[in-house]
Amino acid sequence: MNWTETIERISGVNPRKCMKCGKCTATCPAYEEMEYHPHQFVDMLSSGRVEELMGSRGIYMCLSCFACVERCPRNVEPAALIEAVRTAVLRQQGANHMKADAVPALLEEELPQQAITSALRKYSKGG
Amino acid sequence: MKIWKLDRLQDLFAALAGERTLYIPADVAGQAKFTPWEPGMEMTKALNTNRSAKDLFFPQVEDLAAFKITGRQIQVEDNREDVEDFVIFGVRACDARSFSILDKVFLEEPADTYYKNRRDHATVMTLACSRPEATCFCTALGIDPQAPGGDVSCWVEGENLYLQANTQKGEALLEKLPAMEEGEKPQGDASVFDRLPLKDVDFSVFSEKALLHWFNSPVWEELSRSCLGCGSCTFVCPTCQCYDVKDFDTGTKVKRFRCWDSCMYSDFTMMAHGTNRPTQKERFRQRFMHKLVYYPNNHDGEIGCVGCGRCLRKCPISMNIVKVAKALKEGSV
Amino acid sequence: MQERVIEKAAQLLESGLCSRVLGWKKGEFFYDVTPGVFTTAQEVRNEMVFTPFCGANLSKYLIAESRKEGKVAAFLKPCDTYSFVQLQKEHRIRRENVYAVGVQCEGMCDLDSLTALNLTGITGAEGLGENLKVFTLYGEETLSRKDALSLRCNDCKSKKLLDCDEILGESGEEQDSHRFDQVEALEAMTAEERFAFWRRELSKCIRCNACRNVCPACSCEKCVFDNPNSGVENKAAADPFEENLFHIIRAFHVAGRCTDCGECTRVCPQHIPLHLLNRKLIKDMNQLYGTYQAGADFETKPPMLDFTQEDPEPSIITNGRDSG
Amino acid sequence: MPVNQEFKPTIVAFCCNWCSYAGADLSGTNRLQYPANVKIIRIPCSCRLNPMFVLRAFQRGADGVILCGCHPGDCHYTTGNYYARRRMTLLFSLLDYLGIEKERTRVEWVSAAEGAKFAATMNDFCQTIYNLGPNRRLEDLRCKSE
Amino acid sequence: MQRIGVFVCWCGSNIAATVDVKQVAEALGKEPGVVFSTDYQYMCSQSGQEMIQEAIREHRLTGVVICSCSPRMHEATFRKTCQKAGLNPYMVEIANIREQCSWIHKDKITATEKAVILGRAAIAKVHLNAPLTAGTSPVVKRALVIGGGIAGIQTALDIADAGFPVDIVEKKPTIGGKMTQIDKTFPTLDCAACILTPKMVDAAQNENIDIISYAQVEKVQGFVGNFSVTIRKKARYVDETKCTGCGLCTEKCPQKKIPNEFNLGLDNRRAIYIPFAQATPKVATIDPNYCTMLKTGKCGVCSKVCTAGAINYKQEDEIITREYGAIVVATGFEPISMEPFDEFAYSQSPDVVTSLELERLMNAAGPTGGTLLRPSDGAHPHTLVFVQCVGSRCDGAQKGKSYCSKICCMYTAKHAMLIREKYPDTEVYVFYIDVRTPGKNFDEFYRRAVEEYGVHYIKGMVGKVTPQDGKLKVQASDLLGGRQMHIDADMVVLAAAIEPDKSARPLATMLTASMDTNDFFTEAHPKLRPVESPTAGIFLSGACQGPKDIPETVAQAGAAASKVIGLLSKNSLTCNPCTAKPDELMCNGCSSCEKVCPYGAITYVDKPFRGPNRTTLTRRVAQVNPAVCQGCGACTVACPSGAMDLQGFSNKQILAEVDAICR
Repeated sequence: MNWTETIERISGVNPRKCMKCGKCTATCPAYEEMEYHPHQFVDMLSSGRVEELMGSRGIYMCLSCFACVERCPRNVEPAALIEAVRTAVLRQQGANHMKADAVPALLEEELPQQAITSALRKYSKGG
Repeated sequence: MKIWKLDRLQDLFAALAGERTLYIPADVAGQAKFTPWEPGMEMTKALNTNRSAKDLFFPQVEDLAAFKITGRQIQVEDNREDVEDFVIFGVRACDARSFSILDKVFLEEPADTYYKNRRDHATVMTLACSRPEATCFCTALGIDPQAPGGDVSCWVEGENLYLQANTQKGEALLEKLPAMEEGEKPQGDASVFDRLPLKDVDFSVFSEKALLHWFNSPVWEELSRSCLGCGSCTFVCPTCQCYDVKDFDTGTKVKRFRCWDSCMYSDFTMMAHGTNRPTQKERFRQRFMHKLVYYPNNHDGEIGCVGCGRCLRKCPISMNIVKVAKALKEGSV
Repeated sequence: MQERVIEKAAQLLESGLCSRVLGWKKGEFFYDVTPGVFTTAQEVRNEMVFTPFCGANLSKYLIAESRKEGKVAAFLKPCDTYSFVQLQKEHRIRRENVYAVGVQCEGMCDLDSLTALNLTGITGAEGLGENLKVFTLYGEETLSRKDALSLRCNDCKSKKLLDCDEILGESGEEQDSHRFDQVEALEAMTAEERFAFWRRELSKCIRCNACRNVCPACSCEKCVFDNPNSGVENKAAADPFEENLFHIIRAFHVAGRCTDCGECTRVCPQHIPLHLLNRKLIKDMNQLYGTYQAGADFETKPPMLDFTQEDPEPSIITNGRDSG
Repeated sequence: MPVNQEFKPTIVAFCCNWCSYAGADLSGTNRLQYPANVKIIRIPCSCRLNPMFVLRAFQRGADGVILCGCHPGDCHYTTGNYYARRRMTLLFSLLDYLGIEKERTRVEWVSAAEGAKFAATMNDFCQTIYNLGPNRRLEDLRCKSE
Repeated sequence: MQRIGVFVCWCGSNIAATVDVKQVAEALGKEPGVVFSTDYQYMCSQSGQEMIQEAIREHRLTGVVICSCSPRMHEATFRKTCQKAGLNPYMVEIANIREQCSWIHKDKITATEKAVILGRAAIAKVHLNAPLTAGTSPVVKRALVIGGGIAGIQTALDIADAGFPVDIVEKKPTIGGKMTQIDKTFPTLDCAACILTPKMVDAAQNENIDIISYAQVEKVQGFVGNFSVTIRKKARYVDETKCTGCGLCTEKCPQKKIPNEFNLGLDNRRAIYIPFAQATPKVATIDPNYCTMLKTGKCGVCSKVCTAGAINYKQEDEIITREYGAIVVATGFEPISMEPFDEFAYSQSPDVVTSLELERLMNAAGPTGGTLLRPSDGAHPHTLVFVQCVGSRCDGAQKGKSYCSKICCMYTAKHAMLIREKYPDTEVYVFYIDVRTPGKNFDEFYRRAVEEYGVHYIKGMVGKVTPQDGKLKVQASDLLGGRQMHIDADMVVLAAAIEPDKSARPLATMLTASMDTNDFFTEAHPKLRPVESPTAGIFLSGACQGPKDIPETVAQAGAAASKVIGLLSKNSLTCNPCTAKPDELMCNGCSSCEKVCPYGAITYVDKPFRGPNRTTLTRRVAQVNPAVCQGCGACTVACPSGAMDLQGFSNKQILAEVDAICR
């Protein structure tokens, strides 16, 4: 499994568009919590260091506020990248955590169906 | 008179096509057309073909000669191919009459050898009409649709096809066919011909007055006004016989061919000084004057129209020889 | 409607507003109506008609008529008005010399559609409304006008009357027609099948030029096929290639200018579905460069005289579909 | 390039004077080979190509016709190739609609600096025409004799 | 029938090694119309050329085919050769048997065969060639400069110095442009006004220069050498010939609260105003949107105080139509709107300013008299943050511009340096993505800002600015330091991207000059013809063609001027004879050709023609102006009747080539 490719594909992020201005990092409200910062996510993707990123705690600190996406002058979308890295980590863990068959049992009146769908997407391997 | 069973018509075609090409009016791409017969090919249900039978003697395009150029040498090649005998079956009385009109043009000395060649090798089998179209007016021109002429005349009556040879060529053809029963054709009902709406169009007036009377008629201006100047009347007409001679440079040769032309076209008989019929009025007048006045003047009063009615059906704006003849007679539009 | 047309025409002449009227003149039969120019109200009352057989598009006559002295009144059906606008767009008609009277149209019939219903020996007909009573040498028959509609009127694109000085009846709406169905059916064939189809059709062509001469888009002073200096001049197709050539070039020359009035197919003595060539180009242009209807307005730039930087490459054709 | 003894295709390449003709020259300068079946006709701009010329080439025995012009946006006359692009798209579509093999026609944008692309394009196009075989559907038999 | 001579060149072994030149000459000698055919080692050599000339005379040749290298190489040479021998130069065709034959084929038989075919095609074409004569058109010896900024002024001065009259059309009441608003210039730090205003005065006093201020170009007709331009000179309600520029009216006008454009709205002006002290022409202008007299008919204060009697409330726009031989576009630039970048709080705090606003805040003639004060409270700022690349280098075009605005790095260094010099108690931070300083003494300048003036250059970007408690909270990244920074700033200065002036797009349409997607004018060639538009007779000066600093602008202005002078110094222009030509007898007047002509070379006239039967028909027919037509041929294909043909590449000629090749 080539994680770099997978992540590029899932996120749709093209790290080569980044001009390393750091505006994402400048704008990030969770900066202090992370060991890697938005511009570094992009840089690590382009230099093939995603597995380091996947092992980082910081990726769970991202609030998905999308400020970086909004401000990025090059439309690189670091937040989408992090989202993809998280998904990749789940897939890396191996077995499917959720199967389509299990969905009916999980349906609850209160639960938005969208949540189930996105959970299934996130917790299944193939994607 | 010989009798052939209609349900064995295909056998007759097979016999006719045995030694030569047989053309029958058949539907091709939805259009009735004289077509080389092949086993199984049926006659069209249409009264007449879309284009006239003249195509078989005077095709739309015909190679005349070629000039081969090698370096600075020019060599003339006569590519005339030997025409083989052929038979046309199912020619209606109108088209059959058109052959005699064309003959007077093409076979008069000096004869058009290309045309003559085909005429000589053809045997014409005509077919009498029993269900005319409303646009038919051959009877107004002295043609009997029930006595169609040609080398062999044919009639359909009941279950039978009756055949009668009119010429030696026709007899020779019938002799080669399998033996047939002899018999007389029962008299059919011809009353429909008396109900034809155009049966009384008067074509006799054109010989009564001087050529210039018709030429200078004030009606041409009005009649020609809506004419589009296309050639559809000319090209479906069985008696139109004008052609243009053209050269085509293939790169290695120049091929000289002739192709139908229409006096309705703006570039018809174009000369160095330009055209001598500058507006559609003159071109339009030429076509009808030719059929109604010039041709009869040159050929003992015979009108250059056979009343097939094709132009009545095909003109995009429904202008036609009947309207013209009537208007000319009345002197106004 | 016939009475209204005749009355309007007579009135326009009597009032002196127009010196000529362009309309339809009755013929020998009910169906052989000829376009004609009338100069007196009497002529109009005696000879003018507006029947279900007035299919001829009168717009092209205005090229010549509008250049003459005085004003000409023209009775135009919806599809005629599209040609009328398109010709003005090409500066071919002098609008100031034309009084355009739009006539509501319920679709036109033609002899071919009657023949297709196995009627022969048709001597006449009656009926200006929904039904048509047809007389033949062999009896009579009543049929619905709808069944006798000409091919093109079944695919009517619009009943809008454009740029008229006056309207008789009502200007309608653009129609939800299926005019591209046949084109799509052809596109779905393999290249061999299409080739066979078109060879069969185009080999019927006798180069009578009826399609060209009736076409309002083909209004050239001199057609390239009549011009010895054009390099493609020819009078008759001496080879199947020339059958193709004429129709390809013609379709191409009217591309973006053809209003899809259907006259070409109506007048073809050999019944070649020529409109399928024009419609193919219309369909392509609509799909590739945005919907465009020639003659619908005066402003929009025709697609063949326009471009965008994002236009698709020709490779979408040349490596697009399978060649079959 | 496979040599087919039987079939020697004729290929006409219309090249605009400013980009593609210069690109063809460059491929010559760099000695990049492409089949001699390709003959180039110089036109000022790709927009000079009349559909008539394409049809004429087929009539006279061409087996493939290719138009090369400046890349969109680089036209010497600023907009010519945009018109050419529309015209050729529609022409090719119409030919395809008539059942003519669409691979026989092509448009390729070749700049004055793309000698290699010119040669590669011609090699590829020739190969396509070899595979297609002779033009039968749009030929004029009169031009084929002798 | 032509008498054609064929000359096959060996080009040493370049052709002869793979093409059997003798065989080619022999084969082509047999072609119809060929009366002479030969081969030679180097046709382009002196003796080769003489051989051609001799053959022309001896064999009375009417056409010449040269089988040699690419026409791009020697077509001009051989045309000249033949012309000297009395043959029309356009009766020469080249068959390219080197680049497109001998050099790409290895097999001699194949290459020879192909060379013969290429030769035949050229012969086929020459058969149909017609002698062409290049026409001439006179040149109006006057130039128009559109835009009166430093680019326009410099161009006009240079043209005027060469002795040609030149008009400057400026849409504002005064010339001077953006440079008048700038305080100091990099990299020398001299005062902008000190170097610009003398030029403005020069322009005003130059006999050859006519400044048409407060005016706009309305319509452009004609072509290179012969433009006719309609200019609308807006009513300023002050007689320019009477106004002395004393300024009394501008002090007395009761309408005081009008945002002053010159100071970018940082202070106010009156309804009657002179934009700044050195305005040229120095005359007052009434702003009709605010003048009470013009709006209500009551007031008239200015008229009463004006001793020169220059006020004229009834003045109307004046339409001026003049002829020009050349037009220079110098419409300049403007900073983009900061609206899409609200993370920098530009709309929320007056203390966030653009760099151009900062120029005014530091200028002695500015609203603060040259003392840097915070716009919000007039306090002295201690911490300043500069943000680079605001709206420049953006992906796509949704928010900003894809290009680098080029001048920001340098002016920001200048600002930082000036502030640190004047107010040593300040901290100045510059957030940058890259610092781009190519240019003479530019990098040295930037290094001085860092090394001598202690400006904090931080690689990184500002993420957001939040106004809070009278401060601007700046959150930024320091990429090299690996930290997120939080600065409490007093002022934030945004280096806004620059874009072409809004008036450029409609002007381009009038001029039929092409533009890129960013609305910068396109040059005829990006490297070799940088100051000319592809449309002949239109020249480009300054930032209308792309972002530029002052030295570059002035250099380009001079270059444009020299091109104009080159053009105006000619009495007439020789046209390319390979132009489109309509056959009027076949023209339908449908306007198809006009719609595709990129040069506006086609017009229509109603013309009488002889009709049938001695009638006269008037028809609308196309006419091509050969001086404007560049010969692309787009019209020839758009024309449905084939009335339009291209000389030198006619339908027949191309078809003949096709035939010869496919034979």
